[in-house]
Amino acid sequence: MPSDKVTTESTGRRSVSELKAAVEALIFVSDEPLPVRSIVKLLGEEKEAIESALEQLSSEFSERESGLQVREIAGGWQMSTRTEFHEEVREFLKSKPSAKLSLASLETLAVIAYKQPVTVPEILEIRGVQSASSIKTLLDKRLIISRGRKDTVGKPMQYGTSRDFLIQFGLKDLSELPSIEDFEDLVQ
Amino acid sequence: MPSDKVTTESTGRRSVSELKAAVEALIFVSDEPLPVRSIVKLLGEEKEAIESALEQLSSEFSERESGLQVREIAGGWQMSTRTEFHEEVREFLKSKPSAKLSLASLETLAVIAYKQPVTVPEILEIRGVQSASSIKTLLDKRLIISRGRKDTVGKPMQYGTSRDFLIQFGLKDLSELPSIEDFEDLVQ
Amino acid sequence: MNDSETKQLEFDFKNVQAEIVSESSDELRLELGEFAGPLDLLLYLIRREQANIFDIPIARITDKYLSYIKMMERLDIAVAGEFLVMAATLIEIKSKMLLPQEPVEEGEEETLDPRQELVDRLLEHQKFKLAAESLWTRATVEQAVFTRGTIETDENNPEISATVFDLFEAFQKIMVRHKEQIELEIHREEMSLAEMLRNLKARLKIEKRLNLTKVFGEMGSRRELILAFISVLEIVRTEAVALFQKNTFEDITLELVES
Repeated sequence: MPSDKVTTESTGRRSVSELKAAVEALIFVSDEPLPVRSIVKLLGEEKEAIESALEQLSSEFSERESGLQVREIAGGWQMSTRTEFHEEVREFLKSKPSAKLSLASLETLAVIAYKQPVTVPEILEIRGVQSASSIKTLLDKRLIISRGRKDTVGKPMQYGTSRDFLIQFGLKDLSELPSIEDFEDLVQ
Repeated sequence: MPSDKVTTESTGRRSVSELKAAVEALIFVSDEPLPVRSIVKLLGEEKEAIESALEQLSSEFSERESGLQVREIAGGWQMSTRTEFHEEVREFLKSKPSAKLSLASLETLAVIAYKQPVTVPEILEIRGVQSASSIKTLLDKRLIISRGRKDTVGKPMQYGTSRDFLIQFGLKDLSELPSIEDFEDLVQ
Repeated sequence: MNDSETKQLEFDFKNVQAEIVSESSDELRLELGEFAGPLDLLLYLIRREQANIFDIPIARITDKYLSYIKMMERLDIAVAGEFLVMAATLIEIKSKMLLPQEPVEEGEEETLDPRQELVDRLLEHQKFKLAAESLWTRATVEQAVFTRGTIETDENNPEISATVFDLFEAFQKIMVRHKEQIELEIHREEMSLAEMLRNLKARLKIEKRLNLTKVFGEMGSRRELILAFISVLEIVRTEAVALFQKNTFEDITLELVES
């Protein structure tokens, strides 16, 4: 851990190590992935200093083989357990792996994720089947949200993925999804 | 941090460093201070090994001047922010995004959004409960605004949704609110 | 078709096709769910016939497809409209393929293969099936990650962060409630409020404690339910009683306070 001995004082009131600790405390208490801009606003430090504190914190957690990890997800930073300990944690929380989505819903979600904003008829075109109940399920699970209406006949509602989608699928942002073209090579 | 290089293997299946990480993950996910005996039962390791892992974890957190602390409290072990950062943490908790609404406020907002302009007696009529405090909340959060007085007995104030409402709910205009038609296909 | 939602994704993705199970040589069972649409059935048939997706033997595949649909009808499975639309498409392509190819003249564009559009759709569909697979993998990994438990500083708040759909749902619920109330006013009959109030007061005297969830559950009609509710409010207002609720969403108990 050479980090905080080498780097110089942050631009704000806090030393690098203080800043790291403050950031750690905030990420810990936050229920949701915490965006950098919220931390900037809250601590009144430079964005760069905070980003560097976050990066350092994250690599320190992984270097010391902690049971926890600090990572960027859904446009914010989050502290969570590492996957290695899922058995112990699951047993402790007595949680079953949460109900997974049906194949139909997953397919519908994939179409929405890659084609957003997308309307119900457009989803039908790709999937070849009505997807109403899947869309309802995805809305209920807050994985998708409405994205306004499309300016065509009937002004159909358009759908896109939500922030919860990013969180549940462990994505920093949509650009982290493999490109749909990558799947082309795999198709026969 | 001499800890895990010097100490010997734990008695159980896990190495000291694995045990420490597992214990860290468990304390992290626990809602309440976690008693040693629960950890013993869960991990199937010796009580002494677990106690020593906890002690080590705790001193490591304080040695590296983390924003968090691991300590024994109320008969169990708990992870929490260090008191040094209580100001930042308190401020953060206060500053939480204002898009959160109680169910009562959400209902009131729904009535206003779909029935605007609407008066307090009309909202009472529809919701069946007094909505005064919800209306105050919604006004405070600038989600609704007054829309002048209705020309009936008592000239009650009428309310409608604000521009902030559109922004917070990601709507271009009110016509983008979901309608019954959007759901006809989705409901069953 | 709602059943497909409850079927959990616990099987090997790679082997998933439209669930067509052969029970004997000619008796086949076709399980229909949202997943097994006409495109899935086509892909299955193409694979089974070991045909090339870029050069589909359209006559053979069409015959197979139609025989599946006939079989579904024979087994009294309601054939979804999409399957029939696809059947029509296949027949159309097949007939186009039978037309003699006009010789391609110099400088003239080659006529489009009648199968092209279908092939494009199949390829597109397959891409998304693979995308769904990769999402599934991601979700599985993420399910092994946990965030911290609730902490003291977090007042366990009843607040929810809302979307337009929550708004819509809230509105719909109110409207349903509202409608029921109006209907009630129209059907004013039978038991009066005074009677209900008397009944409940008497019961409270004897039982000392009333589980309101239970009491409300006993009510035969919405009207009675509302009367009971109003009566309880009246009792709370006028009698020496207290309302108890241990936890949010738990049953509420009405208790006589000894004076």
